[in-house]
Amino acid sequence: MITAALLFAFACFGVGLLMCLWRMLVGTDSADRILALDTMVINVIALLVLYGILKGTAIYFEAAMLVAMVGFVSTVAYCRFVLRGDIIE
Amino acid sequence: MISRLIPHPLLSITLTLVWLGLVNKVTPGNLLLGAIFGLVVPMITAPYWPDQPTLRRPLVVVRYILVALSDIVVANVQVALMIAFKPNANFKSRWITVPLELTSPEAITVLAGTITMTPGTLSAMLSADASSILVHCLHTEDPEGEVANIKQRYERPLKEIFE
Amino acid sequence: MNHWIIAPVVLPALLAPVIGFVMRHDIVLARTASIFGAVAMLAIAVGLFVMSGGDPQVYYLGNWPAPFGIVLVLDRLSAVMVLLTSVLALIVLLHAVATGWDSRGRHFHALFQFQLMGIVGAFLTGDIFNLFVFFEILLIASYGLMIHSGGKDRMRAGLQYVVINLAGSTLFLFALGVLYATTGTLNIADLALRLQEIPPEEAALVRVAAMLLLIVFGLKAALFPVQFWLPATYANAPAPVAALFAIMTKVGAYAILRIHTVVFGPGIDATDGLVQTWLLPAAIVTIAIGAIGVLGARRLMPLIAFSVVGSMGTLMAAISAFTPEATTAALYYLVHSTFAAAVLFLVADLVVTRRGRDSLAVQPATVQNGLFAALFFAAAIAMAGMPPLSGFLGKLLVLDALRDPGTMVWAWAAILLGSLLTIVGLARAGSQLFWKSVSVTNDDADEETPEADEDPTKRPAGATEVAPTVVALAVLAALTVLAGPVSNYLDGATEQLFDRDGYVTSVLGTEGEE
Amino acid sequence: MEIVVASSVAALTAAGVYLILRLRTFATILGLALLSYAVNVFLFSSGRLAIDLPPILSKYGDAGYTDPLPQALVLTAIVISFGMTAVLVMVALGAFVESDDDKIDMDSPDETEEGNAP
Amino acid sequence: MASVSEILIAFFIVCGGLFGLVGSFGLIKLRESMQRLHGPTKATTLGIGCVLIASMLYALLVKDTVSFHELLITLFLFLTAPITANFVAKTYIIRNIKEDDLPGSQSEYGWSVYDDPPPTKGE
Amino acid sequence: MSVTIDDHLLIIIALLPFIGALVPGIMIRAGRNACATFTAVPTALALIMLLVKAPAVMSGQVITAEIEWLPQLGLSASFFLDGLGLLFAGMILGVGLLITLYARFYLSGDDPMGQFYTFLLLFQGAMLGIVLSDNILLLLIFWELTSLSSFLLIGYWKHLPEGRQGARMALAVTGAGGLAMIGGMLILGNIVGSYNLTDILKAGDLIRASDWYMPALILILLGAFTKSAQFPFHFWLPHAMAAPTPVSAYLHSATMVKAGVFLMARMWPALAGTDAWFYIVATTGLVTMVIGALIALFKDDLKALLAYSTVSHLGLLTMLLGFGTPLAAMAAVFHIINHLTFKAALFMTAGIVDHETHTRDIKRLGGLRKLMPITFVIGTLAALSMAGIPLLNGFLSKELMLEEAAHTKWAGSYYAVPVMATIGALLSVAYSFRFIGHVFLGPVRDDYPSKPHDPPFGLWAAPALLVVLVVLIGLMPFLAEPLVKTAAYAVTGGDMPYFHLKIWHGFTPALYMSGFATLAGFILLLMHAPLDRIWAAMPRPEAKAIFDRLIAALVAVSRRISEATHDGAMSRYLAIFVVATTALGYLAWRDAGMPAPTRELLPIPPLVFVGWILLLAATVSVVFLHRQRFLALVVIGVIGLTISVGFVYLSAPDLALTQISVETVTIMLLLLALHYMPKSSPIESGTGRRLRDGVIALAAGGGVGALAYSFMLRNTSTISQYHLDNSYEGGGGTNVVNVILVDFRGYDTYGEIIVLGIAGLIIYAVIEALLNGPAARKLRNADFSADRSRDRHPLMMVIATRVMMPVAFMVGAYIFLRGHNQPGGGFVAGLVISIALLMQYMASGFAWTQMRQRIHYHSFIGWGVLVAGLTGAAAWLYASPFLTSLYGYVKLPLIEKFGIGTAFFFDLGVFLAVLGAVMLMLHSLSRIARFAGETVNVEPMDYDPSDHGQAEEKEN
Ligand code: NA
Ligand code: NA
Repeated sequence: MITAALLFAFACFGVGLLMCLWRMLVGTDSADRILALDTMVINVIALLVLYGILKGTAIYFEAAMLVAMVGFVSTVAYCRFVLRGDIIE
Repeated sequence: MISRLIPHPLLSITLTLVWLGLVNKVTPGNLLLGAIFGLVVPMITAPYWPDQPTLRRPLVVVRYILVALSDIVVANVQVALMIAFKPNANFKSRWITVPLELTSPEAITVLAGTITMTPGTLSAMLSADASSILVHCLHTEDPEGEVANIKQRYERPLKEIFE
Repeated sequence: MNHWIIAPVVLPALLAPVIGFVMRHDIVLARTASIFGAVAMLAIAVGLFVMSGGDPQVYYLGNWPAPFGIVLVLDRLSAVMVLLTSVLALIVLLHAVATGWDSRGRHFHALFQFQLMGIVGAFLTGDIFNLFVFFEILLIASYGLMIHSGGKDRMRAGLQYVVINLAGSTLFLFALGVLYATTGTLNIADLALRLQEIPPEEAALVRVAAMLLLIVFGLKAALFPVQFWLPATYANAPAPVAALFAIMTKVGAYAILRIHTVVFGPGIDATDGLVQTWLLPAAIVTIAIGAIGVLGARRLMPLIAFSVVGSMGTLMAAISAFTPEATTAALYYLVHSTFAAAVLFLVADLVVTRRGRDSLAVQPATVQNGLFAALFFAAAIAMAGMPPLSGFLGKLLVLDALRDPGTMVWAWAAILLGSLLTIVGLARAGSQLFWKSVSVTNDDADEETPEADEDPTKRPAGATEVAPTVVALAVLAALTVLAGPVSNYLDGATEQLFDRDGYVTSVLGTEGEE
Repeated sequence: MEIVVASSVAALTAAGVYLILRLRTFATILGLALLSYAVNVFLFSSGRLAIDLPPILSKYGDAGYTDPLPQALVLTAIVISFGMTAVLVMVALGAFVESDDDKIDMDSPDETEEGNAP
Repeated sequence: MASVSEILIAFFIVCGGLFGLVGSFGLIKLRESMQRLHGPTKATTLGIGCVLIASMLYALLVKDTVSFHELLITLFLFLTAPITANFVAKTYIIRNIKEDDLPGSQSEYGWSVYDDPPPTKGE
Repeated sequence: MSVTIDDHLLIIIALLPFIGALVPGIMIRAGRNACATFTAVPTALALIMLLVKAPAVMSGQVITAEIEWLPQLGLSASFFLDGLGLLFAGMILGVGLLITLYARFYLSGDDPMGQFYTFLLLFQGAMLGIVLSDNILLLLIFWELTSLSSFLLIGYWKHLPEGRQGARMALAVTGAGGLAMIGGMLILGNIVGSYNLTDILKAGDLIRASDWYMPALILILLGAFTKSAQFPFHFWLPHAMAAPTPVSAYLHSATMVKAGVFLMARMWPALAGTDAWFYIVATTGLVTMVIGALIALFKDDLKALLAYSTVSHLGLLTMLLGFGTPLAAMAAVFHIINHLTFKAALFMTAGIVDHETHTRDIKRLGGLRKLMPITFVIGTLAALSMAGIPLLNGFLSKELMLEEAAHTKWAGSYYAVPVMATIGALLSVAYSFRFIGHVFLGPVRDDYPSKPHDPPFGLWAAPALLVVLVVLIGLMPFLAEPLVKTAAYAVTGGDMPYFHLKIWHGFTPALYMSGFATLAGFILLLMHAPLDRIWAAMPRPEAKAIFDRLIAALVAVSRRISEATHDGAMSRYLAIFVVATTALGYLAWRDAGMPAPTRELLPIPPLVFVGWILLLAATVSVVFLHRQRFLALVVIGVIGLTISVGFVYLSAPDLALTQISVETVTIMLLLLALHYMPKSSPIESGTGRRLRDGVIALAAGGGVGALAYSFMLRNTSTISQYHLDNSYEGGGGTNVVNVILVDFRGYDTYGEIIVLGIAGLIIYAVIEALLNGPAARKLRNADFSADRSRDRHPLMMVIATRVMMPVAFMVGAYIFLRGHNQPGGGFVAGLVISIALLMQYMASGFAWTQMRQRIHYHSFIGWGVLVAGLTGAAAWLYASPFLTSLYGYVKLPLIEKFGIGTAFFFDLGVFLAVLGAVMLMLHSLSRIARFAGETVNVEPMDYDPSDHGQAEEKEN
């Protein structure tokens, strides 16, 4: 049952990733693309956690956490670039 | 002296808990190591958090968290349903301005964060003097009601907690 | 285990951070430490050279047995390369210090030491992935030295240098991927062992790896068709750096010698004849490119750079035979051409500093015209392979060794015609720089710069500035006079290089602790 | 799975090569970044592919593991290429600032025989 | 025969998947960039929340261990999501919306992307 | 055969000039006489030693001496002295002495005399080396040395363009010949199996029978012909006359140009005696003789006249050697001596005339007989000898030549050679008479550029002595006979018929030819004026112009080729690189097969398919979006993310962690740099080019993909089972990847952090160079303020960071500590901490953050590299190799036991270096921003609505 639920969730987040990709490719604004990337990051975190459940291991946890961290930092950096040009000032 | 060694007691406790969360195992050794890091890291980062606010009224804090969490759950369901099923033409999105009484940067941040996480609202930016928040509503029929709701439901407890 | 083997790597690796990070505000201290390092390196290199007489000596890093850990291998070939590097380095370093080049930008000495570390490490390693790592060290240090003191042209040429080498490094990794995927090992001796077991009909992937590696090393060695980067890089690099770079191209040549002899060399069915087919034609075109470039050069630094290309072509032609005799010739020529190129760049530096630019256009004679003319003449003789300096012997050795009737005519024609064009080109340049300048008087130059002693172009070169060049020439002379003993030693190195079983036994033998 | 990895490497390589053949340094940097991805995956795949067999030794002796060595090599390669990229970016920036131009090609050789200052 | 704990875990997993899907769906469905911002920052956050709860429950109920490092990721996301949204919104606004099209700030200073902050006493 | 005796005196003779050459250059301050003396001393010494050896040689002995030099090559410093060598060595040293004397008076006070004598001695040594070498490789060395030293001597008067050009031309032509000769000599050595001249001379039959005979012959003759100025390589010689006259007399009449003749004579036993030899050598000589003489007749420059006459006489010698008969060889030897005497005297005479009248133009001379009687006598006797007038030595050898010519059949014709030889002799008579008539005879003129009179004794002594020899030999040929015979004996290898040198041979064809030539030559001279006008009007190829044009064209073509190919077009270089790699890779692959696949393919779950689409779509988008640079960077983020997740899926968690954090930092760096660069790229390449690049790219990509696919289908046994087996026991960690990194292959990692450290140094240095160089002004004037957001340090970000950064520090510490056993380690930890600091920098700005820390990132890198290095070196303390790890378990009260080892310190080094390098990069980039005039914040956030911020300000 859990496996079935996991498969369903994989499908959901997988389709979600494709939707993000669509937004990323279509645009129209930089903000949309940054948002699409950020959403992808979140979907990926979910997928990593789900994969950990599927495999019954905690080994992918760090990856999920690190993705969360760098996802945030890079989103901010992208936005700062559009907003200010210089991301560190 | 103590404030020098333990500049942010609350942060130290949080970090110790974070450590335990990271190693995901509560053992005396990990507790000790977590406590050491909980003391050392704030010492390193203290210069970057020059004036930590003191939190008053822990009960209010707890109540605020519970309210916010339940709002988040409910709001998320609502928004999810709207996104999934509501035709785009029916969305009545608009900007609203929420004037602030809060002056603590931490409080303002928590408020803005809460606004973003809860029903159909998203805090887009502050005014240059941080005296008001620009909020985007995904769908609202009653902008004034939204403003009043935010001020009453979130800003007031935050004022109690931080100021 | 002989701990001295790692010393030439560790010494600069420990010294460089101290120079770069502790002494970064004190040029005198940095110079002292750097010269100390270079001298110590030379002493170690001499020591290793003396020790390298017997079987290859293996240093098991981390005390892990081969092929599982990384090993260093000290044999005659690596000893000679390390010695060559350290002699050249000391000469170049003294020149850079005497001429003040080292203080025209930041971190010269730290980068210089790291550069030495990378080069020496590449010569000593017995592991092909580690070879990649040390290639990267020497490359990145060379990027820093190349753009030392900045400036428009140097930056742009430096950019190209970085880009082409990054592409090369990528290719190196592709090749290593294929190699590991097909052999499952990284140790050079172990690779040699496993290559022997691959039958030709299953060798497609290994052959690709061998070919890709050839291109990677060829890129470093400025072999056609991947030589394009060299002229602009060397011409725009600070002259002492260009002189040091004389050894950089040799790293590529060394790698071909090592890998394509020990691993893919004669007697390996899987890659039989693969490299030879392509190396000689490429070398011949390289010679032509170098010679044509020398003849057509408008400026001194590119001219020298092209002469380096030509000399690499000759070296590669010798290597391409993959016979012990030709390899000895190649090694002799390698040593010679390293110093020849270096000394030309050093002389060029003295001259260009006085002339104020590296154009070959006629302008009034500088101070010490006769001295510079003599130095240039000697250096040019060396580079062109004219007697009495070692270039002629090197050329004879190479020609003599390339006796395969099928290819002899082409190789000889290329080398001899290349020499001719180089001679003509160098003679033109020398005549423009030192002879024609005598017939031009400088009437307006004096008026422009009243304070002549402030002007670097008016300042005669002191003994310390000229001494490194003279020493380099003396090395070339010694190489000529002692050609017999030198070749004798190199014969030994070649013999070891071609003794695959001996190498494999030394490295994979029972010495490592289990 | 293998075809997925191989085709990804192919696509990244092709894109990387196409970009390094452009005329501006920025495209070249992007191209080299893509090539670096490609080669990392390529090198990684030289240890063959394995699902859920990370080379972290478990307490139970019979567990299978994927080949750890290529992973270590890729890590080294990643770090090195990071350093290289950083230098490349700086040199590109330096070249741009010095010459007001971020073309990767040099200006055509001077016809005037003017020389470079030392 | 599924146990209660399995059903519970499966429920959270399915919820997580649904919220995640809706959040991403918002990205392609909604017409305006500002509207699209609502989807990911809310729905996805809850989506991840459910997944993380499922993970904790799984550890607790199936593997009989206590796992709470999922809370760290939750903490992380709850802290960062508003900031991200804030930045993306500003990124959109500065490129696409004129100051006059927004409601006033009800203060002598305008919105922060358009107006310099008050001078600080330090300056 | 001859007896050989070992005598090391020979080596001293050969080396004396070189040793002596060091002296004059230094001695010049001691004065001109001292200089000349110190030049004469080694020459005289060598000559004396030679004379000491002469009797032995004359008695048929061969003196040899050998020092081993480069046995691997077959090159040894071996010398031998036989008759031929004795003759030439004597000439070289004897004339050398005379020239030394002559030059002392000839050169003016302004000329650097020390330099001159040094070059002269170098040349003398080289020349002596040629004639004494018993090893053809050694001979080649000296051969090339003569080219070099003559280059210096011809170009001695640097201020004269003729001198410079003449020197370069001589070097180019003789250098080319020399290189050809190298080839020829090496072939000879190859055929014979030895480079020893004695061996080669004995192996004539073997050589002539070899398939490689023709190439060797042609190559060697190219060397000889260029050196001896044979047609069509004759043209360099007259231009070499720009040299000071002593040089011309020495090199271009007496010695160097004879080197070619010497070589032909030397190689005679090995190479001569075939039809090829005859037709090539004799014909070339004949043609050269006639053409040289013809041109000489119409030259108005005294030295040019003599130069072309020399060409003609060299042709004569060549022709004689080409005949291939012993008698002809003997005639050649005799004429070598005779030509030396009269031609050197003539050059010196010309030099005296030039010296005195300040002109060498025959048209401006005449009538000097009365003004310079001594010179007149010397010149006239020498010229008459050159014309072949009886009782002078020139007559004797000319008769021998004509005699030989009369008997020589050429391509079936009995007349070709005799007729041509007679014409040559005739022309020779004409220009010789012209030298006498138009310079010395006729009326005294009043328009000489300088008033001439006989020079001091020092100047005319040398030519006078030579003319004495001319007359002596002419009258008493038997005096020269022993030397001639010994030398000829050496040339022919002992194959000599009985013969005597004498004045009267009876009425032979040679006498008739000679008589006719003398008469006709005289008549020709009488008709010189009208003929000269015809000659002047006649179109004829000007060799120098052709040569100059040739060289100029060569230079121009070379320049075009090398500038067109090395024009800095990086994109083309890279295209060539990629195409070559792909093509060669394909060719390497094509010629061999592959074993059958041995692996089962892994399945492709749908989610992997999604990731694949993500990756491909993002990759393609980067290609199409790359001109919008920022967007390309955003899309690249997708690629990095997908690959990281792929690594997780494919059992490489460490890789995933590293990849994602490196990629983030890289994007930060790119964003920082992009700030100063154009935000978009223009379209610069046309469709065709893009198509071409696309094809190249697809080929390369396809190739790489195919490679990866084909090895993934097959298994290989790898060494890594050892790492899995020994990681825990031997390395003390369960994360095998990390144990490999810090232990098994810690040396790689050590190198890797050094790369990072160097990167930090370079970036710092580049920024320093930029900020202190000319570009600094551009930066200072850059305007970045256009439509930027007004909030620089938003309050919310600052507050979030205050919590996030400590948490991120914890994460970093966690990842660092567990790396040895679980995914993580020093590198990722360093990046995580960097990212945490980066967050702080983005929130509150660089300046504010930097004010609050006292850390120099320089020292971080330094410490990192040092800590790692010292950890490695610590192994020496317990006598283990570099980087040997030690670990153990520690048990503390209250805490479960934990492992600690050297790997920890090594990883700490990695951590520090990474952190330092990344932060130094960011720091450096931000320096540009502050330099470019961006405001520096003193507050953590734009505006703090509470009082706290200001309160803190007051405290400070
Ligand atoms: Na590594
Ligand atoms: Na690690």
